[in-house]
Amino acid sequence: MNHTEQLTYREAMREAIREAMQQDPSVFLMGEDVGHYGGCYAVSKGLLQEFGESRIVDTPLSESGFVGAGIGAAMGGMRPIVEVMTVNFSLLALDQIVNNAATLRHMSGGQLGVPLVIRMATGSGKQLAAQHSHSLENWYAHVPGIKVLAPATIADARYMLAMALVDPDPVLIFEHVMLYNRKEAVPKADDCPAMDQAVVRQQGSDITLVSYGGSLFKTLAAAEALTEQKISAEVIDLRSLRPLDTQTLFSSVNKTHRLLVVDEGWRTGSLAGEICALVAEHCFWALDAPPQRVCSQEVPIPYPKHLEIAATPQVEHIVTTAKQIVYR
Amino acid sequence: MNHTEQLTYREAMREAIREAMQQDPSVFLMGEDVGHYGGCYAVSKGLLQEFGESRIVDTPLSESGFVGAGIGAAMGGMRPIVEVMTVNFSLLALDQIVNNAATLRHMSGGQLGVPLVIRMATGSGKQLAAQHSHSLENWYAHVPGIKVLAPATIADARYMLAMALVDPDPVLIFEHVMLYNRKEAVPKADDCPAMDQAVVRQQGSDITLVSYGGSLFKTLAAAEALTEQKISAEVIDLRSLRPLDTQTLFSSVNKTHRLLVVDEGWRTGSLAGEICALVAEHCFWALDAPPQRVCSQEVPIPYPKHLEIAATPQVEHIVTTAKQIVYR
Amino acid sequence: MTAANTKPHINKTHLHFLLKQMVRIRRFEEKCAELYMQEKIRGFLHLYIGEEAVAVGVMKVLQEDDAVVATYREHGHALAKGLSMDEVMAEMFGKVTGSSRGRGGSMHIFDASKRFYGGNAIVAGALPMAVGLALADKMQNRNRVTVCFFGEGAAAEGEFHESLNLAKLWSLPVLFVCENNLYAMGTALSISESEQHIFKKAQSYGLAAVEVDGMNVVDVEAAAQKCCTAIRQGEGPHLIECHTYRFRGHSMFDTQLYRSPEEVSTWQQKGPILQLKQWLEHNGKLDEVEWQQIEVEVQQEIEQAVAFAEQSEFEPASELCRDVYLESA
Amino acid sequence: MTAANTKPHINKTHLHFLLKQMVRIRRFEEKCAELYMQEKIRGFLHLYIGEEAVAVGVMKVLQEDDAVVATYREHGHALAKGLSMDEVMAEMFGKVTGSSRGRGGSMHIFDASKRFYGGNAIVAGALPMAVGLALADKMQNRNRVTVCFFGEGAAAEGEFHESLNLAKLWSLPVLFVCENNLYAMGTALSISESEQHIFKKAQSYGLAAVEVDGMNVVDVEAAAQKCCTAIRQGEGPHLIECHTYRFRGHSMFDTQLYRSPEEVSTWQQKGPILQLKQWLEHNGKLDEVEWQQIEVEVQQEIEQAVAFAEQSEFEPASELCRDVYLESA
Ligand SMILES: Cc1ncc(C[n+]2csc(CCOP(=O)(O)OP(=O)(O)O)c2C)c(N)n1
Ligand SMILES: Cc1ncc(C[n+]2csc(CCOP(=O)(O)OP(=O)(O)O)c2C)c(N)n1
Ligand SMILES: [Mg+2]
Ligand SMILES: [Mg+2]
Repeated sequence: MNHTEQLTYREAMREAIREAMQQDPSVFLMGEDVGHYGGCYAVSKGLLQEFGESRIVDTPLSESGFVGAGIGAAMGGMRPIVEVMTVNFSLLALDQIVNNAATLRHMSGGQLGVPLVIRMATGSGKQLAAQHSHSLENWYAHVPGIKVLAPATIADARYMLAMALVDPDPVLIFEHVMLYNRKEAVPKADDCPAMDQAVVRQQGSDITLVSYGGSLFKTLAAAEALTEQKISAEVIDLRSLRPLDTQTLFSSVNKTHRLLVVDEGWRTGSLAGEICALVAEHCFWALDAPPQRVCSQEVPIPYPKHLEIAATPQVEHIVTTAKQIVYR
Repeated sequence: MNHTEQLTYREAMREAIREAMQQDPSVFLMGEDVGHYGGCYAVSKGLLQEFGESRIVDTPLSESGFVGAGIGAAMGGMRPIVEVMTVNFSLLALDQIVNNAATLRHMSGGQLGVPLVIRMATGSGKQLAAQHSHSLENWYAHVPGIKVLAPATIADARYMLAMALVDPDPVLIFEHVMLYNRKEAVPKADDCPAMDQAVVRQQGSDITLVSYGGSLFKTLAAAEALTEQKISAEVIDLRSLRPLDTQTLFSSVNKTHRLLVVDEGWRTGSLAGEICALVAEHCFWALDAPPQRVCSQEVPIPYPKHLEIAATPQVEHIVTTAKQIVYR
Repeated sequence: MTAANTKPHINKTHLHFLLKQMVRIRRFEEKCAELYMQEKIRGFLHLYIGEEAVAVGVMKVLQEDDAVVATYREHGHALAKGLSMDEVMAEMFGKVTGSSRGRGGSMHIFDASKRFYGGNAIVAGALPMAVGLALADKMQNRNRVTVCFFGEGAAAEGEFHESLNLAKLWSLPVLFVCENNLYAMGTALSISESEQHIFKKAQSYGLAAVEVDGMNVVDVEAAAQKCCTAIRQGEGPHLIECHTYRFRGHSMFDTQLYRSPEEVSTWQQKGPILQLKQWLEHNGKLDEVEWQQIEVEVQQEIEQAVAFAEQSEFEPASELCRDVYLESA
Repeated sequence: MTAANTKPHINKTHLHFLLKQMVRIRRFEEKCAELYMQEKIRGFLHLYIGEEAVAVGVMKVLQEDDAVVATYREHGHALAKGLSMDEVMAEMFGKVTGSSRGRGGSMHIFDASKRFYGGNAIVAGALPMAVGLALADKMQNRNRVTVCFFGEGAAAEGEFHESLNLAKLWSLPVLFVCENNLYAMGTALSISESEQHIFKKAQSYGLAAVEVDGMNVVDVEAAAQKCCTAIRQGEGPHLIECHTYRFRGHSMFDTQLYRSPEEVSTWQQKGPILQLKQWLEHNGKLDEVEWQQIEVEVQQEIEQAVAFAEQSEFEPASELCRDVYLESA
């Protein structure tokens, strides 16, 4: 692959899987419709033909069963990539993730490890309504024993998987459904920061905007709009939701003295709340205004476009809230 | 029942169930071992003998199945109280709670309602180790469409269930395992505040300590220790984790100018974080010190007593942290 | 099962009714596919085309107060259960006049007054709900049936297992109807179930179960009739496995890499509408005029529904947060 | 199953070994109950007393590198799989010398070197893990068996269903062993399963399954032998339902309101140790001296284990957070 070529997020993810499978025979992909269907979001399209049924494994509809099987296979020396089609269905596998994957190393006194990668699509934007539009990354970020990534850029889609596979512990990767069609040039692998580092996507001095995943580009767009209004916003892409790179976060807030967090999760108990709390705890004296957040409305996401838009963070909310913070 | 008699939390809960069943034939109790065994924590002991198998229903081990059946039964005109033995096992029923119970009213355009009460034990302290010591109230408090209660006092154990059963929407009740043996005199029902109100359990002026459920009494003990050290702490018992009574919270912080939240959940993404974020957003200018929290260490809870103690909030952490906040 | 002793009394009116119901569903969904292309309908759209005999056959034997619980592929069930096509179409458009105020769309059609409980988009997630509805009936001594439709793919989920056990254990009035269309999205039954006869699974719960040609509406009706009668007589839950096939992709996004056009067309030959129509014609019970009349009536109903949907309003965004709880209404 | 063609070759040494293993487990647990009263052991303690024949019979046919996945009632399995009694006892005490550094206690005994994968306290939660361990073996062309023990109560959980399907679908080398002791906590099998023969449920997955007298260690061994041989020959997963009974309460908190003392004592007459001991005595294969020798040796092993546990240190609280991730070690 030529590193300057343009790839979609989907293709970048596929390249990442393909590369991992080529390099390590113990890597395999397992999940609902990853094979014959080509992946619910077409990420794994063509991989069945390339690697065969023994390594691209279509599973029955049984999320708890195959996620648990992934845990066992990881303990047995394999390097499974388990695709749980979307975060909405991952609720059925939560017991396996929280009670098994996250606990086994500690609970066994360090004897066991679960080097498992679980990928899932997340977020709203495709008018899929209440049961198919969750953003529950915050729940997973709450659990010690697992790591949680949210690649937003094409580069991260391309390179974070490899880092997750090297990691000896369970890593969850959240892929926002609205990102799959984004296209960008892919930089060299060496230019990709470690998976647990937040990245300043835009430098600024008046306010820190923190985001991740699907909300990142809305936040960047808002930052651009703010620039036009002479507000210099620094944009941080968290990338890793657990662990959190608080250093990058705190340095930025200590510089800008203002914070706005953008997160598609419901407001109460959102990851955005955690970021605000951390900053309030650690950068209190540096803050010139209350830390704020733009989140989803506290409502099951409805089907019609205008209501879906009304329910979730949009560029104008970010801009308006940022202005309020800066001008207060 | 004589209202001045002393009851344990367990007995108060049992009285509440008994009363509800006597008053309304559509109320029934369903869950694992609620009948013949007498309830995992003996809450329902004797109720099978009193009400019979048709109303005290032992279920097979199938959390998703019987919680979902509770949802259907509630839609069908019954008033089920579903006991999910502990929050640890509720992970297996999360899909039913989040994707069905919480969404049906909104998603159906207001046609359907799920007047269901789900009770579960929560928390650590009994040396039950990693898979049996979760405090995941924050997860549930994140979800629009459900309400979440955490009765801490005997009075609340005695009266909140009735309020939950009157509510037309799904209500989850968390009972901390370390509370079941506490004993107290039971006041009159009329003295019990509405289920969505936070209560100031101790008045104070120097710092607001916020807590709920199992941590409340540690917080009250800490407040007492602080009084001896001439620090006047106000203690708020949240009681309702969703919705949050922010008015009581904000008034207190606006008076004391300092906040410490005590929560047995893991720190990152805890409900304590949400409270800190809310206060930082809404009471920023009133705060004289960074809002802080005492939470559990980010580790699966271990079995040995000394490690379980080290992992979870204790009175001395609360006292030390409160002093740091007040004296900084 | 022989025709003689189990098939319902078949007369022309009866068969014409079944035919027309299937045609209503077929044409409605063809229109939906068109409207999807025009971006009037969005989100996931799962067409039932090819499987109409199942919903129509089962619904024929239900009484008004029997309950139906279905999946995200539920337009057919909604129409067959008696929901107005106007409201169903408006729901697809996301309009406030839709059966769920437009908030659910294609996957979440509800009508409490018709006892139509969705429209459920988590595979197998509605089976426990059906058990609960039936439990409420039993506890309140109401002699009603709750019918729960689901795909063969759902049978692999733990909730299938838990629900069948509960239903039988408590002897509840539920009819489980498995729509075995051979695929769960792109995953063939042969690679998802070690035992591919879903009705045989019912045996592990002691449940009475049968399989039936799901392309033959009369067979489906007969089986449903038998089961519902037994259920109403207190014989507890039953299961029917209907062998059927979806002629279209899983949803509008499906490129159907997992099956051949030949396979699809073989099944199309056995299509439920085609089959019944040919049988009626062959037996002199349907002439061209009658057929055209059905088509025309259905066409009119659909045009009316589209017009209704088009003319309806969207729910104002200011009402976004109502109905999260009852109080907020 | 007749004794003639399936029972393993039985000689005195072999039977004495089985007897001693069962006595080790029995006496170990009796000691644990005592230590619980003394508050040396805390948390939940689930005794296996009465069910020893299952773990001992199955483990006898395993090879060293076969894997075992068990429940929270796993002391017997741990000892039979070859974990040192010292480490198991230290684990019960929560000491750092315990098999899981004391962090797991009674419910979470692990030994990676012995391929003993717990010690899992979520009912049915370890079945998928067993499937995965076997999947890894199959993918890496290793001819090993993974044995997964669980109670009859676990069979109602969705994970039982999903795991059996996956195991058979992928033809994995797993032996599922259902310890049917008739109760899940206080819930009798008769009120929790509509089909009470667990082994019959295996048919819905096309799995080979048998039932066996779980109080007869030789029968258990024979069944396990047969199944493991088939599994090693590539015949895929098998299930054994062992009819057994726990003589003690579910855990130390159980007041046993749900069963009568008479029922318990009836089963105690069929106790696995009693049964084998009497048979051996009756057939002149065990005399009082030999029996006493077993008891004395076991007694010594237990005393040594208790001393080891008593003398061991607790893990310092400063190490609380190590092993959450590998890096933090
Ligand atoms: C729990 C869950 N997992 C995955 C999905 C995604 N999904 C939607 S429909 C479907 C296939 C279901 O197949 P089947 O039950 O046979 O019904 P059919 O669509 O064939 O009617 C899948 C995998 C989902 N909605 N819910
Ligand atoms: C998912 C889950 N639900 C409930 C419990 C509480 N619980 C622990 S053991 C048990 C009974 C299990 O019975 P069975 O599977 O027959 O095993 P046994 O204890 O009889 O060996 C229950 C209900 C649990 N640990 N996990
Ligand atoms: Mg299907
Ligand atoms: Mg049992």
